[in-house]
Amino acid sequence: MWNEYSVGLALVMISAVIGFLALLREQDDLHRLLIIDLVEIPSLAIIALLGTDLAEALILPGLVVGIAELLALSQIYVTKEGLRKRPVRGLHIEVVERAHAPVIIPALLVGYGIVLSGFTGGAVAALGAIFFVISRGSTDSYELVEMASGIAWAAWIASFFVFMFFPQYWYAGVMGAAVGILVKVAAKMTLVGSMWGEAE
Amino acid sequence: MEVITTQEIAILVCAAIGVISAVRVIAERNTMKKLPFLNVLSFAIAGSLALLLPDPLTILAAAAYFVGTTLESNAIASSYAGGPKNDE
Amino acid sequence: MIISRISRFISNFDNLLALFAGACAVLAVLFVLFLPLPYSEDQLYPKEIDESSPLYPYERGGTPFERADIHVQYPENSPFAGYVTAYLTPFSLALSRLTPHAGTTIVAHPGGILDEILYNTRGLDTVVETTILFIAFAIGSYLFRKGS
Amino acid sequence: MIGIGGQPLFMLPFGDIVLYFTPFTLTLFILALVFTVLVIISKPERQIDIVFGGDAYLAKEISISEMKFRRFMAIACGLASMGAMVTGDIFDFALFTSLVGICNVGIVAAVKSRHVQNAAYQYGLVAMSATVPLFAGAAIVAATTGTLSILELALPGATKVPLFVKALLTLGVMGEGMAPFYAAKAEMFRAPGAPYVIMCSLSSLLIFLRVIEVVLTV
Amino acid sequence: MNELLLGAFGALLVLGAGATILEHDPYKKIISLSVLIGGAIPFIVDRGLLDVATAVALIAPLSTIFILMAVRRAAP
Amino acid sequence: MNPEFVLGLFLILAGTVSVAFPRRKDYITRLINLEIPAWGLLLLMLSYNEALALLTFGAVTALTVYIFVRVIQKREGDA
Repeated sequence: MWNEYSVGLALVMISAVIGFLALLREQDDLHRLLIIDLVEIPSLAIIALLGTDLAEALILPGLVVGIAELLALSQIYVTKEGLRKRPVRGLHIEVVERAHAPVIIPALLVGYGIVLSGFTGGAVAALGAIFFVISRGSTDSYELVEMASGIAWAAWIASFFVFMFFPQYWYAGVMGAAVGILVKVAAKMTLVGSMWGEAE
Repeated sequence: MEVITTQEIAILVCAAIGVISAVRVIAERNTMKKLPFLNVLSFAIAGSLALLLPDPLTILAAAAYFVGTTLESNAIASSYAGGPKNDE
Repeated sequence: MIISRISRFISNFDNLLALFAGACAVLAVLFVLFLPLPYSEDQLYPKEIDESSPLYPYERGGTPFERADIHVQYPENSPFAGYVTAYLTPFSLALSRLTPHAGTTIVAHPGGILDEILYNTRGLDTVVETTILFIAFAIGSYLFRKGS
Repeated sequence: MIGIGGQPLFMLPFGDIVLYFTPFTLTLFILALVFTVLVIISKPERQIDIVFGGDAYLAKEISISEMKFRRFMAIACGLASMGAMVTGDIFDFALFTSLVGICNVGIVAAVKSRHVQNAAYQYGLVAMSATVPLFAGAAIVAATTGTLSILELALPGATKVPLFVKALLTLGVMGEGMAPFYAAKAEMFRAPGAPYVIMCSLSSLLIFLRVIEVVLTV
Repeated sequence: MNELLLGAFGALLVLGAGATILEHDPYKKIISLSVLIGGAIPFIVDRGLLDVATAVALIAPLSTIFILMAVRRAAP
Repeated sequence: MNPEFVLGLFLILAGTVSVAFPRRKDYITRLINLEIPAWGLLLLMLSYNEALALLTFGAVTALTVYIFVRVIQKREGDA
């Protein structure tokens, strides 16, 4: 009866208990946010213990939900503590600023992300774009990127309806969904990068 | 005792160097003196990566790992050397 | 009175998170005590690993533009399930001939079992989940630009 | 199908996720729909502070953008509760519930008062930690029974979901639907915009009623 | 992967994790963390997931560099 | 139970303890310690061959670190 699943579940649940106990004792608001990011890991691990393809299809939404809520809450924290006007130092490391690495690595990551497409590609491409943005100064095409993300979202919804109501055109659905989600996730996460400093 | 091929000897040597350098990294108390051992570690790991699977793509993975750790340790060194001074 | 103390404790919303975390911790401890759980062998979307395939670890059978056999919950609701799983774009086909170690890149490229699950058979999950991202980003962006 | 929901009247299949309308879920769905329409057409209330001890009163100035944003969040919250009412899949229900949670945070967080924003932050923390028991519960349901569909789980011969997994799901929904606790603090209602704040309470009530149905059915 | 190699890379993982937990100084913690990463990447390569290994090996340093941006502020 | 599974669970447990009750309680310590359970989860996913989830998790963890760094800089920066 004590198969691999139950052993893993027991240990992961114990680590969730430890995380929740720390959350119980913590008073500082930012520490609380860090610990909540910690307790997300046991929940993802419980999904991963499922071990089928379905597990993977459940992990991806779980990951995106986690980072989305974290994004909203961190901005609420900054607003609530009145820290919006505070300047934030960028990256001042000579190796990163002067060398070619900040150009090559983002180029590789963005290219690879476009090849991957879907959620994974969106996250990888956004990581590359953020690294480029913070090592080379900020962008100012805020509205444009936001609009691209909105159009991509509409493309994804259209592909969903293609899958549901015209399943014989599944090929168009796959292509639309892959490109739509790629652009959407990448654009949203890149905007996080341009939100680094303060509003204009 | 099964026969050990040359390639296995090479990879075992790489892994042993990796473990020794990891111990040295952790035992060293001075942050700046840790970094050379970290470089040795990443050499050893990249070498054993390249020997683990005989495939052209493995070389790419090992190269990516080596580039990544070099960038990382350079960033640590530069940040450690220049970081606190800029604040004054 | 104990009730008024409880209500005062609850009405201070700094304490509610501690209350909820305590409840979660207690429930998780009880959960650990009531293990082990049986693992059902009859799973949806099972995976079998074929290490020799160039699509490893995502070899799920089928040839492009033919239907692959996957175990979905309601086969009658998605009559074209299986086509996306088997599909390989020209790029991924070339990649699979080039090297046997790039299965993840191939499956992440359009077509493949995860695209089948995420876009076709369980597409509503993905709709909700991108909506969560959209809403959360709308909150962050609104506060960033127009906050107090 | 036996259960407090009654026989499904009709189903709307989206692949593996089947939306089903029983008399119970249909009632809740119509409730959410009516309230969403109400939010769309209603004009937000204008809050008036009466200066104590005198005749003067002043209407609080609320910016148009704040009202628009809160209305948008309230509509999204209504749509999310409509989805949560009728979905027939446990993981999908968990996702809809967390969407309700984040929309409630949005409704509250747009108010430009530090106290209200602190409440929104604390509630957001609870909502975020509530995703842990929700998703964990859904994953354990899939592992122990091999399916996520509520309709399959409700069949007489199906494997029963363990009791503690049901408790995990309920606890998660309680965490996401904790907004009324925060609204109970008078400060929240003093924040202007009545129909939007009531949307918080209504959606919490609805998802709570729905999770009771789910837990009793599976 | 044979037992000796497994022991070596497992030792790297455990040593790195232990040192990361026990150190006080943020720089020393980050250096120990890269020992941990060095122990983890061979496991991915050994499974034959070479594209994933390449991507993870490129992503992990970015995460460290992001942390370094915050460490600068905390340094005395 | 393959070695990745055991090592991953060990890292998750050890990392969780180290984040929950760190030696020095400040933001940076917790942020760095958060990487340990993240690598543990990565190994756990690897033991089930969930390569795509692993790749996404790596990228999303780096983005998470970025978001936290921004907030911590604002919190600890001088006014």
